[in-house]
Amino acid sequence: MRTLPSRKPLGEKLLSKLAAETAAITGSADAKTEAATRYGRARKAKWFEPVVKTLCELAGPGRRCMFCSGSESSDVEHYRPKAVHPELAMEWENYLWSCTPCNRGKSNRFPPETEDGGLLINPLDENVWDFFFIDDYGLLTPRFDSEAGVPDERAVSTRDLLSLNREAVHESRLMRLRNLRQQVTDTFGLLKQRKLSKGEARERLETWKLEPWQPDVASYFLSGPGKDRSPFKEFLAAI
Amino acid sequence: MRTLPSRKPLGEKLLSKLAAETAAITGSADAKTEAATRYGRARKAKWFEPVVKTLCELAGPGRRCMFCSGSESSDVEHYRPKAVHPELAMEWENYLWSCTPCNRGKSNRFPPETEDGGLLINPLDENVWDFFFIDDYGLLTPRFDSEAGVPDERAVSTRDLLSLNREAVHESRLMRLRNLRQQVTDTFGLLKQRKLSKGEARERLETWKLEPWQPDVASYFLSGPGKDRSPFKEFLAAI
Amino acid sequence: MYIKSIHLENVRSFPELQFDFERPGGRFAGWTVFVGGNSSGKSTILRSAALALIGPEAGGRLAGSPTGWIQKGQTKASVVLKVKWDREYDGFKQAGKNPGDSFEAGVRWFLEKKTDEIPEFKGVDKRNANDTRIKSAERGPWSPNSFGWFSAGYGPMRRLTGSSSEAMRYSSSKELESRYVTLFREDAALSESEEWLRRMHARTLESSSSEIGRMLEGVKELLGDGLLPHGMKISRITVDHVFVEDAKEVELPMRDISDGCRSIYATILDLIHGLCEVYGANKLFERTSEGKLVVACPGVVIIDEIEAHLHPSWQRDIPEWLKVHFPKIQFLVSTHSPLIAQAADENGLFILPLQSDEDQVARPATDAEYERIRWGTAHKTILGVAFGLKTTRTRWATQKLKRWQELNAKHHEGIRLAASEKREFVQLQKQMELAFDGAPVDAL
Amino acid sequence: MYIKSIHLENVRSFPELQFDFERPGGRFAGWTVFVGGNSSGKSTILRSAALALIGPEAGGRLAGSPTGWIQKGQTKASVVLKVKWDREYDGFKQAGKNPGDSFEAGVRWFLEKKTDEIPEFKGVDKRNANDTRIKSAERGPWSPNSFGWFSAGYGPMRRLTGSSSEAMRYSSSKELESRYVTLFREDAALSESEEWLRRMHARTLESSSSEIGRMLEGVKELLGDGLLPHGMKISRITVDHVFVEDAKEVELPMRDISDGCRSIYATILDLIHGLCEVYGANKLFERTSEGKLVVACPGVVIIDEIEAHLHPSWQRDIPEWLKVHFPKIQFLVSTHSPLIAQAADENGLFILPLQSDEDQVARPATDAEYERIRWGTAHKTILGVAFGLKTTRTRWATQKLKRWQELNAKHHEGIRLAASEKREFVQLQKQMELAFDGAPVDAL
Repeated sequence: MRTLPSRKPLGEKLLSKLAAETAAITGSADAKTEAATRYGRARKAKWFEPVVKTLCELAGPGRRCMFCSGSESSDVEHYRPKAVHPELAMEWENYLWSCTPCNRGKSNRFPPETEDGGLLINPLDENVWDFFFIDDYGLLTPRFDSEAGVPDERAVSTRDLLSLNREAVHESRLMRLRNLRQQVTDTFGLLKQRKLSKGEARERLETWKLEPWQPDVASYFLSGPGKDRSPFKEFLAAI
Repeated sequence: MRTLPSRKPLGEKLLSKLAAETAAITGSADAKTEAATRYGRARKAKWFEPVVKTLCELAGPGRRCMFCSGSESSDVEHYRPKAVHPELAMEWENYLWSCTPCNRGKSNRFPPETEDGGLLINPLDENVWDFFFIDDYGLLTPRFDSEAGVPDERAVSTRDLLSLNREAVHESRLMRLRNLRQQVTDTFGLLKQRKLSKGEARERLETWKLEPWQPDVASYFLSGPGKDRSPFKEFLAAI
Repeated sequence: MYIKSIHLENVRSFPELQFDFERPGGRFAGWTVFVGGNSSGKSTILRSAALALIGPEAGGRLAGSPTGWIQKGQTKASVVLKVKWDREYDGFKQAGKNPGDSFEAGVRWFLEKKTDEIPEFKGVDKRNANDTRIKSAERGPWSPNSFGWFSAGYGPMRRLTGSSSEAMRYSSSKELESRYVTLFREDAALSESEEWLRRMHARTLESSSSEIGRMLEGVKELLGDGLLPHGMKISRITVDHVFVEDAKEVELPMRDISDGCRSIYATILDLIHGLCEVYGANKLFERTSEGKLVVACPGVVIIDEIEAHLHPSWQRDIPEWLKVHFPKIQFLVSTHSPLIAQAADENGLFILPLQSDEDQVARPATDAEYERIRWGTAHKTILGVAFGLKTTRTRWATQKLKRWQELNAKHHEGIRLAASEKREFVQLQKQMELAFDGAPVDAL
Repeated sequence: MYIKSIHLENVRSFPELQFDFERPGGRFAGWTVFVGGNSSGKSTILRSAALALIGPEAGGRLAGSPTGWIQKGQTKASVVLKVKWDREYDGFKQAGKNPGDSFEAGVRWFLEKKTDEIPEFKGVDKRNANDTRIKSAERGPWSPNSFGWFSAGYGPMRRLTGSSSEAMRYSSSKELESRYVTLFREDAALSESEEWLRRMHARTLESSSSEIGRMLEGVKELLGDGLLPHGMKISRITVDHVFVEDAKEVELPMRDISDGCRSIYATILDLIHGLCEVYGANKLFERTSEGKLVVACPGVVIIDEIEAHLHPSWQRDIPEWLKVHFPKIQFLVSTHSPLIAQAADENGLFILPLQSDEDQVARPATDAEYERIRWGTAHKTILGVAFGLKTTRTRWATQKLKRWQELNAKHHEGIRLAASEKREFVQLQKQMELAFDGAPVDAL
């Protein structure tokens, strides 16, 4: 998970095309099958490409999965499954960008009874750092809900449904964290010795933010609440 | 493998103590058993500690294995096995510092017929970069013997006997290489932009050389023939 | 012969499945692997292939009751193979036009009436343009009297001793099914082959046949060529025992060596025995240009859970050994081991999803997946698409990591930990260092 | 009862071996694992423990010929266990003073004369200060009529059907050896327990015994509690079959489910059956404070190659399942799987070196090694001291890496590559990127 730009509006033309598809689905006798067919066809169609493109732009450099920020090949994902909500199969607001393992973890288990999305945090439309932080070992950790006296339930179920700390992703996240920590430490050292100007340090900061490798780490420690952690805190205060 | 400082002479007292042990071994009816007993006893004795200490100093920071430069716990190693050469069990010139996997790979297979050490390169008393280089993927590679038209035989047998590219060590070496390459590139960038003075870059260089993580990488690329490879070459030329 | 492709319809958990086994360059020999979870249908595919290779008659005797093969709710099921044959090795019986390069061999199950309980089990009817039945399979691989057509199948429990009396009947028969007993019956052992070796030895005593003598020497040389660990090899064959000796020259009867070694010996001996019966002792061995003795006869060998009883280092090496020593055999194997899967040859890796994974269907690995697996480490393979483990840590360790997250989340939020929590927190932190700081992941 | 320690002298490949199984805090229950290569002696240790647990009489019948147990060149061998007993569960027969906390139970082999071929097999004589024989073992675990003393042992081939007629004799006997047949005889199956379940069911039909009925319900609940994949559970027991149903409500007779599932079912059913016979149906189940049904009886359970036929994800989870559902059992298992080894409880990991590794002796893992393994990934475990693989890549990939080194060395030295070498070099370079650039090792 990471902070993503807010969902851009699609162009009029695209939206009305999507709306027409949705109308055809909801008007059909077997909406579920219709949704699968129409979405399948659209996914291969030329007119749908700008939808994918816009989604990928939201995902940022490297088109990393919006859930785990991992590198496995990703695709358009329905936040609310089209098998349960055929009326949302062609709905822009229902699209995310996710990798196969996350998609699989979710699709079979996202239960219809939680129609409000209760079990699953939406990385594009919610503020993920209200729910998670990244610890010193690179584990994406559900925040503690002081009032309830337990870790945030939605965060816990999201972590567990999608296995957001699965071995492959976690090892990668931990390495990025160590790497980034070292880069920040080095740069901060130079800054203190006045080898680098603040502007130059800020330039470096921007480069790190755009690095496509596990962008959740940069998002948390350079732009998110992780700015409070050493050595990021000291470095960011200085520039 | 890496370049090590040349073998220091031990103090007079220690040498004569070792010589006395050797005399006792060679004078014994069952030299092999005597060697095992006396070496075993010595290894635990206080008087032997400076021997170990001197050897560890030669191994450098982190006391990494002289063969694979890996981190597994290491111990005194007889270049020529004491079971084959009991007369060398207490001989300073026969000591190396090596990890358990290297020791095991060697001890069972170092064949007595190669008494000249033919099959095994001695990292302390030979110039290892005459025999090996480290490639872009972190593989410790036997050099090609142009005259013979084949890779250097001793290097090949050394690599294979000790499994110098075994998965655990190789993964570590590859990561160190990638890490070092990035640090050099970053520093070189700063140097070119005159953010760092040459002196300061040289200071950094010294730090990297002392870093105890897979020191074979720093040894090859910062002090050895790897100085000819990008980006090390350009960096080193500039400072 | 080789299997070019397999097509299942309504067989057990597979509504439909079509796998092509041809490798680039038109080859078939080598290592073809099926991976998937428990109950994903690996054995179903292997057994289906076996039934279509030996036909409805032998297959019917072997498989026992035909119930359960048809998918729930359906009335018929079928397996059809495309079989590629080899003019040098395979022969047809009876009059008839021989097929071209390849032909179909298939079996099917069907319920005559919907209310029937027990399906019929028959061959698949194949007709030409004149509506005449094509009998290539009957005249070739299904015929007990045709020459060639070697194939064999081994189940996951491959042992040397103790068939049940019923299983005994099958394995000592001369019919086609004798080479498939263990694939279908867990009560069968592979004892025949050790007996065969001893009988062959006895025969050389009776009349010093140089052909048999050479064959026995060949068997010893082959099995001694780095198959077993510790330099183990067959040291002696007597009328009563086959003896095995290790590098330290300790000699044991074959029945007394360890499970893994015995199981591998039993399987490979049975394979040689079968090939010898089909192609003759004379045609069995060949020496490569490097002087290595190999068995250069073609055929299909099916092995369910090839890795059983083997240490990981042996799991890693056994596929290579088999490929080198049986260079013309098409091995179709199933496995739970990433080390076995990594040895798959090109176009030889098939992934079966779990039954519970409804979105997924059985499919060949993509080229990119295959390349990643064959070049990769077991770590990547086991976490990757073919095995799909989320973690290789124990549930205990995973729970501890979650507990760490819980306590750390509290701490992170600035909430004071109770004294006992504090102790646990400190302890866990130490262990986190251990779990994540060691070589080789970060090596610092 | 539990095994506190085992001491072997001259047994097969072990000149001497002493393992203590006590965990910190004086516990014994949980997961104790032996790892080592093929022929490293894992089965020898497990079988030795079994023989000393059931004594020379039952052991002699089970082990068959006593030849081969004495180490080459020696004239005697022995296994001695320290057995800890439990006043609540274990009882002694006949008059005599009961031992304290624990006592010794041992068996030995010896040659009367050096020239003898076949050794005698007897119990180890233990005498007190007055030179009177101490008969604790005879009056306790070795007595077929004493109460308690549960133990059982399973070999690597655990199947549901088809014992040879000879093996049948053992497994259906009421003697101690019936619970160890598969550990010693690969021709034995675990069919008894399914029969037992059906017999119990029939009994409830005859006279609706609520005790047996409750027991059967307990068995179903226990086996349905996440043991098998896909939510499989026992759905029905009839006089003829035990039926298993998966999450999709497809029902199959237990004999028709896949190998891994069947083998696990067979083993655990046999375990419950044995515990029920020893402690009685009433004492079998207990409910934990969380409402989980568990079998809370103590005893020793030996399993050779527990991972057989299981997918890696199941290998990872099965030890935990067994520990949770049999919380008082001391499991002694051998394995070739890092995932199984990682589940070892404290002081429960023993490493057997390869026979060819002469410098090494069988030993417990050090604390540091153990901590690293229990917290670690399978990758670290398999490359580490317990398994010792140098690489998990195939030999093919390893050879390719070496070939790359060769060509690259030539290139490095400035020697012109031939055109064919050049092509190979370029191709290999691409594949090197694939082998070393992917996630998760470097993730870039």
